Amino acid sequence: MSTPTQDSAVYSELPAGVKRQATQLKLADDVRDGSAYLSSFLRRHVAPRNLATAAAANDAHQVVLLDTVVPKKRPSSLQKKGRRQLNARERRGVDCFAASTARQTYRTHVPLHTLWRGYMRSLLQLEPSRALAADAQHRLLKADYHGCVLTVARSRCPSLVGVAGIVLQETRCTWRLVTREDRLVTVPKATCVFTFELEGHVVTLYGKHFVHRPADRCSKKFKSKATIDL
Amino acid sequence: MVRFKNRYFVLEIVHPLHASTHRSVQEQKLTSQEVYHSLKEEVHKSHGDYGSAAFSISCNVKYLNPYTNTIFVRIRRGPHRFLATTLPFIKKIGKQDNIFLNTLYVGATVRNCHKFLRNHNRQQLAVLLKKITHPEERKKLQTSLLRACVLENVETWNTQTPMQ
Amino acid sequence: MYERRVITKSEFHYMRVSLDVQNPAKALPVELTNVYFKQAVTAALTRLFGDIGGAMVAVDVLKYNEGDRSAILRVHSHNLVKLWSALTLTDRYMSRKCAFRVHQVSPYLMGLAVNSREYEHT
Amino acid sequence: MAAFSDLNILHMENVSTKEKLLMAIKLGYEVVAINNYVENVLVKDDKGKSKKEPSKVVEIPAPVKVHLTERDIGDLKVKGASLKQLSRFTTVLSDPGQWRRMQEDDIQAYDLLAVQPTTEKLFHMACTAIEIDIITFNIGDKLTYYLKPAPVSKAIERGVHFEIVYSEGFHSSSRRTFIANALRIMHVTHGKNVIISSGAREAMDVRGPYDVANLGLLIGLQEPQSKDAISTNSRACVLHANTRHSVKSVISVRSSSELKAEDQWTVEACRKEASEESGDDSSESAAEEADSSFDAARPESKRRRMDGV
Repeated sequence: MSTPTQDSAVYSELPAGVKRQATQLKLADDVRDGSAYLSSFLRRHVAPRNLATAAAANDAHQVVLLDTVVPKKRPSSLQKKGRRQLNARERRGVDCFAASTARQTYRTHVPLHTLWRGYMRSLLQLEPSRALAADAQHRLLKADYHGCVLTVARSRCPSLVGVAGIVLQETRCTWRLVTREDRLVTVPKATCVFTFELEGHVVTLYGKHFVHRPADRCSKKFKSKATIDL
Repeated sequence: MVRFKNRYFVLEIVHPLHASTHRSVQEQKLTSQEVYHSLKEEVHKSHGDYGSAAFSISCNVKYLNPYTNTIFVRIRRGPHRFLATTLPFIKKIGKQDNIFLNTLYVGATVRNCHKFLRNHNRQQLAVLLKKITHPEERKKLQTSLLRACVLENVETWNTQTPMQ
Repeated sequence: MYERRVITKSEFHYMRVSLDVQNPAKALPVELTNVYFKQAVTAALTRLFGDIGGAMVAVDVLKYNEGDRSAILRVHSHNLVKLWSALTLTDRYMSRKCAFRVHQVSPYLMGLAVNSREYEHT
Repeated sequence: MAAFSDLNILHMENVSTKEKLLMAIKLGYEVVAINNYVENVLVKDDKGKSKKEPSKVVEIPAPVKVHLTERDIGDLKVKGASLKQLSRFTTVLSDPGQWRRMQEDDIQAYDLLAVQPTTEKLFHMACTAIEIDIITFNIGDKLTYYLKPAPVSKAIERGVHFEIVYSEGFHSSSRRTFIANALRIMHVTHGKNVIISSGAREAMDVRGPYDVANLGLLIGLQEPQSKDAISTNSRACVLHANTRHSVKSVISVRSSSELKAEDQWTVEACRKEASEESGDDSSESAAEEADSSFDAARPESKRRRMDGV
């Protein structure tokens, strides 16, 4: 508030009632001078510990936030909208495909295969003599096949027949195998029938009905289809 | 796409011997089962097992009017050729023999057949009018003919049964 | 409803047919001459397609070999299906169980000269 | 067009099935199913026996396997084909309880399962619910229910096939109803998923594959459909049976002993791994040597016919 004398043309006198109230509150002389009112106001509303900053800020005409506000956290790249998977751009950033296109040798993945064999043995409680239990077969549906030695037994594309190798990666529509000649082969699932052997059990896998992402396969409820034809 | 195409035969039983005198209705009582079986028998005689098999699954007698001796047969397109070829050879229907079946109209929809039947019956009325000499019956006939013409333009054929 | 759509526009079809009798050793009540064979064929037709239907199918027995009861039949192309199914559906002739075996069907008589299925390239 | 097949050679006590089989082979069929027809799977205890006493279980005959010598399959060998013999089980479905009985092992041991429903509701159940391959009809006499298009289209989508038995058409009494029922089936399925088979009671009842295809034309199937009725549809039916034995039509597990000689190559890669893994400590050379032999095997397997199984 500016002093009344200079621009009384702009400001008119305070009405009589307000002036009388001001004298009762013993504020008569402070009312005209804003700064006193402001410091008393600050003393009443601002917590003692940041009274100094409030006063300083007032001199420099800055905005002071009075109530305590939690600063909004900038969401990190992974927690955006609660998404669990990476989107395509992030996946390229993580470059998870690069590992499989590099020079792969069969020998380096044999331990992976033995690991997979152990995993399968425990998963299915395998005994060569006893036939595979029914529920064990269902577990086969949801098992992980990275590291398994898959062979293409039958296929619509004759050149794929006979391709065999250790599974490096399983995508929704293909298997990536590294063959014995250290060649990386991407075999489509939909047109092939795969076989592998586990302690005396030959398992035939009909690719046509296996076209799911490994993650989905665990949660997916399999419905039996009409035919297992190629 | 029309699933089944049908053919509707409007047949008239003609009694050559007693065409003129008025036969008593009870004597020549006909039921649609009787008609169906005699038709099927005839088709079997002329078209064998295959003909009667195809006929039996696709044909039914829809309407029978003993007074005007008209029969209304629905049969699916295809096997209808079997019925068409056997009609001329039919001499016996149910208990009546020494008759023959005159095909009045073959239509693809019930509606057309009904329309034809209505016009046909009205013409029969006109023919009867000439023959009847008894004054009292003549007057009754004229009133019904007049009523038929008046209703001509009112398309109410489904409520009004064809003239007796 | 049951014609056979074939590209060749030939008017006739020729069939090589033989009659298999149950135990051939036992002689038939009457020796099967071509007249009886033709009568067997027409009986089959009238049994399945009746008087009118059967009569419509005109069948000619071109050649008949009494030894193995085989014959060559000629029929109009659009009646082939009717004749062939009539032959297939017969199971009895002169109260003896029998079956018509259709070996070959072709729109040309020459086609019956050699049977590609039994041909052995020596 | 797949191999000609007749999926219904009736096995009867008095008549020798082998004779029928020989006739079928002579006529050119390459896939044959020998059909055990059991009227009733559950014994109807009409005397109202007490529940405690177990109802007498109907003895299901084991699948029939006819031993054929090389000479018998002679004329198939000439064409480079070989006879594939399957076993099939057929029963009349008169109440839903029978399906539970059919799920037991002695019936599941059969390759093909066929069922003959008697009422509308059971026909609907056979089409949509239960795991069977073929739905047959008592085609000799009048059908006791209507064939609705809804369950039929569901059955077609599920890969279940409808069977027309043509040997019923021979006896003059049942021929007319045979043709009528066949026409009715054809109208409702539009010729899809239809198999025509003999159901032969005697050796003379079997007809040649081309004759049967012509019968298909008689009842109104299209030209390719009637050819399929005796070849491709039957193959699809047999595959549908294999699907039933597999786990959710995704995986099927067999013991290694069952593997046929020519299929050994499919599991060679694993076997090589297994042997290598067990001989882990073996020197590097062993692995090298294993590699070379594997390569030798692979090109040869590449010429493996596409249809290995």
